[in-house]
Amino acid sequence: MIPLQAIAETGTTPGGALLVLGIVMPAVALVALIGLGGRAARMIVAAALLFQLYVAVRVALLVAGSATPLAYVVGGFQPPLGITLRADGVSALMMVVSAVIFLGAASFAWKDFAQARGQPEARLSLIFWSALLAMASALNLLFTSTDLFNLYVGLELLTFAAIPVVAIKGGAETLRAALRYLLFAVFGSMLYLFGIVLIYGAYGTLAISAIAAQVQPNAATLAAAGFVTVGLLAKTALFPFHLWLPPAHAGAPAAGSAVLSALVVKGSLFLLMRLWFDTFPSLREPADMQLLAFLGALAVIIGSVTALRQPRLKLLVAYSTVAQIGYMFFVFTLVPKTAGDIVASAAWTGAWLQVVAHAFAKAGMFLAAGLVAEVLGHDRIRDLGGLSARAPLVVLTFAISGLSLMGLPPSGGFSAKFMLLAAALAEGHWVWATVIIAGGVLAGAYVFAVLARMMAAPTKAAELASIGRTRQLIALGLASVSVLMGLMPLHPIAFFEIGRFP
Amino acid sequence: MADLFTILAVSAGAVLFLAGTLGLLRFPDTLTRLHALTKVDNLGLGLVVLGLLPQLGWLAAAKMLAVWLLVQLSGAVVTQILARSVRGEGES
Amino acid sequence: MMETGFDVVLALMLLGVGGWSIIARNMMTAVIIFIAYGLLLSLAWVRLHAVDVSLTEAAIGSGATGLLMVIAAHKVAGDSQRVVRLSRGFHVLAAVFATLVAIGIASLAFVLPGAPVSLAAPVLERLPESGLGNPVAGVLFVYRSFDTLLEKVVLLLALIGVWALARDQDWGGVPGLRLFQHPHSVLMLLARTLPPIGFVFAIYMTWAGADVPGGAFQGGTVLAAMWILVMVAGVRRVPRVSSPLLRLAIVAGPLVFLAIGFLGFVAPGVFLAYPDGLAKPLIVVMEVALTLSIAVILGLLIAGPPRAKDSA
Amino acid sequence: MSAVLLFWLAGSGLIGLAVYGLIVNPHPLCKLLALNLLGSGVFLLFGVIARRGAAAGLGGDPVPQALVITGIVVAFSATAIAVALLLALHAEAGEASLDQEDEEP
Repeated sequence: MIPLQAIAETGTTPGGALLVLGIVMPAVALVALIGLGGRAARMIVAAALLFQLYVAVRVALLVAGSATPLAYVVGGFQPPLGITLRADGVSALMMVVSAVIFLGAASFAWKDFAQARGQPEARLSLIFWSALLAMASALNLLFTSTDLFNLYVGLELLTFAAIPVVAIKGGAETLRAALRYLLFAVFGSMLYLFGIVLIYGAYGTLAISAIAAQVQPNAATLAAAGFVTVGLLAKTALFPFHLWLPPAHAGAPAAGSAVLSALVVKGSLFLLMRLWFDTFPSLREPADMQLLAFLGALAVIIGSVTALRQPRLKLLVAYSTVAQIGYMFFVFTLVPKTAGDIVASAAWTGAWLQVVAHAFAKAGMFLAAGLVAEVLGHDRIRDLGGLSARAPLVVLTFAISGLSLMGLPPSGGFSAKFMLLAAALAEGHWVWATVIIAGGVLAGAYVFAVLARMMAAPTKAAELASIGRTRQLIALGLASVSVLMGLMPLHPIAFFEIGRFP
Repeated sequence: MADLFTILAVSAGAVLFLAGTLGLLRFPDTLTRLHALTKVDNLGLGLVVLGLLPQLGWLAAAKMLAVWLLVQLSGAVVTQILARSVRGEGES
Repeated sequence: MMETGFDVVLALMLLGVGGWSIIARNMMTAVIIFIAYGLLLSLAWVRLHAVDVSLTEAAIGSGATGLLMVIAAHKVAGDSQRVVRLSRGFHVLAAVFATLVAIGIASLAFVLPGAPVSLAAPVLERLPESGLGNPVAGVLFVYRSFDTLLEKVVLLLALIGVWALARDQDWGGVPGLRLFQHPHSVLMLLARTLPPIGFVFAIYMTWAGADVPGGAFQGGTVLAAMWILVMVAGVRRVPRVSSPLLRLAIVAGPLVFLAIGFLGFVAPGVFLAYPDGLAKPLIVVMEVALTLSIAVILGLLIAGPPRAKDSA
Repeated sequence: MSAVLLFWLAGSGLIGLAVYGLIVNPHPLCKLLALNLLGSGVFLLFGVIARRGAAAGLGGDPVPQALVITGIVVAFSATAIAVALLLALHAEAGEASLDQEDEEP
């Protein structure tokens, strides 16, 4: 239908097809899994996730090599009629991070969601692996699509993939958490969709680049930006929309919690960044964005304080996610509008380092928490005594994940918070600087409270289950990445800037 | 002539719809309400369809008749089921 | 003048019936009113010259959603008495807030740019290349087929989400659609006479969707309704969720869609682009497969998670 | 009054009603119904935008119309999952309520 030469002129770059594969191959795997049944599940998932990693690394190398974004015009129709995929530096970064964490979580869950040989298909196996594949597809879509409605479908796909993972264990508490999560998410997507309605009514296009080119600071656009933002905040669980998150993330199986906390909440956050930095760059007045930073600050403080008071380890880790998400909202006010500004680059790099460091640290920490629950048969913080003797690797994993959450060197968390802090001080934002430091102290308090319990003598003689070494090493491996990130030099990373400020 | 027929038949159908709706709202129990509704289904819709027939080509007319027949079928079945469930539960 | 009068009455009825479904005390009443609301809404869509949307709203928004909620309201009927009574002041505050929201959104009508924007002309301009006559089908299957492909994956995930809630010991059993405990002779009659008609109608809707309003989703919903009728009446047994044939029917549509998408890599060289002159036949093949999958998935979503194998 | 403005007002009113229902009805099924009403209001507003864009001999802009169809399907999927969750919760706890009355020991 479209001559090949025209395609070359339509904006598809060499290697752009990788972006399609990143989204579509997990969907192919999902279809195969449902069609063939859960018995083939793990092989299909392993193949799909390894391919996912290959695609992500190729995309990152191509973006880094050419220092320009990759693009693909799906179906050959340019916007405004069609949909374009585009991977800039941060898209490629997030694709790699998510591929690695998915592989880690899948290997961790390998035995838990196994399918016994010769047995009929098991529910757990079919549901868990299907949901995991759908999440992988949806996240890559969120990282690369440039069409606001296409992104809406991606957001919904991500939610519908997350819900079964939350609800899979059954039980009233878990089901209630899943239902509340779903109602919040649907409410959020309706607000987002209404924002899109206004944008289409005003500009007649849903393509991010086309909107950015003609955006006007009029009432309709501001209302649209407001609705989209609030809708995405509800999905990202920023304070005061955070109440659904802790029970949902704590109720899932360990590998599921790891993916939910490390990656799924970042999906809607990524979109929020796309909105303010790429769609409405001229509307973003750093001074007006103080409201988002203020909510972020409240999330840091309230999330950390609530984490301190949790009786159960998984809930503590989940509340820590609420707090860590808060840091990422400083980026909206800390990045000045002028491109190429050194402060802008520091804050931008800091925010993305925080996203990545938190992803690895939190994945490691949730897996560690899952192992704790397995060793002891419970995860009551008060009765964690004796763990360090029995499962030292698990305690070590928890400790080094905690290092990154607190922001102590050397860790990715330290680099991230240091750069955010530097940007805040350079701009004279004393309040945000104080919150960044206070959040680190509070994180220290809850991490050390848990570690102290783990090191303590056993409170009562308990029957301890044994756990395999492989899974301990997987958790430790993911957590170590967050520490290794701290070895990178402390200055803005050019890769994160590729494709920004068009 | 055809127009006059249409006006008369559709009006008569509309009156039946009105009466049936009133019955639905005012009658005391489920069985008598069903009684009111079935009249609307059969005769009311039938008159409206009949009245519109002269205004239509043969394909559209056939479609209208099919609509009426399908409503007859489902209406009859649903009324039966509702009535049975009322009697089964011993409700007035 | 007459038309404006009709629109005014319709708009007022939408608000009245919609509001009624919100304040109705009894949940079953609220749900049934919501179904009526859906039918009014499909009339509104006709008035907005969106017949395709009207059909979808009647089939999915009112029909399938309504059926799901009737089942839910039936099962949780006992909960309604235990609703916490909130204070009067709270209600007033909520009403004031909701009114402000409504007024705020209403006023946005006046701040949208005066010159309406539209993609109608560009859509029509390139539609002949595909051989389709219905511009909405053109958007769904040519320009933005990527959205439509992902929407099918969303449906698969909805099924996974519903199936996730089965108990382990019930897995592999049959979905729990049990509205009638005993075979019902009158319902049997309907379940034997209606499906052939519905089947023909569903095929017609799917087939016609390329050129006039209709399409796979509307046809699939009609087919799903027939299947549910047959299952509820007990004319045919509900298949086990692990049945390979059922699984094949579930994935057939997405599979064909993906295959045609990949074919695009080969023939014109672009994912989800159609080879020259083959657009329409490929889209028809895709729609037929999708109709089957949509019908099966909708039926299974309404039937709910599998239940114990023996409880009939 | 034009149909465009009329149905925009109706859509705004429906969103207001849905917001009220979301706030005052604690039962999850009522919330689900209100969310569906909210969705239908948003879709209706999109339909009004489509109607404004009537051009080239079409009664409405087909792009928003197609997007609404996709949106209705996605909203239905959400409703299906929510109903299944609600019924599972009802079967497990004897009542479908979003409030935790008792903390787990």
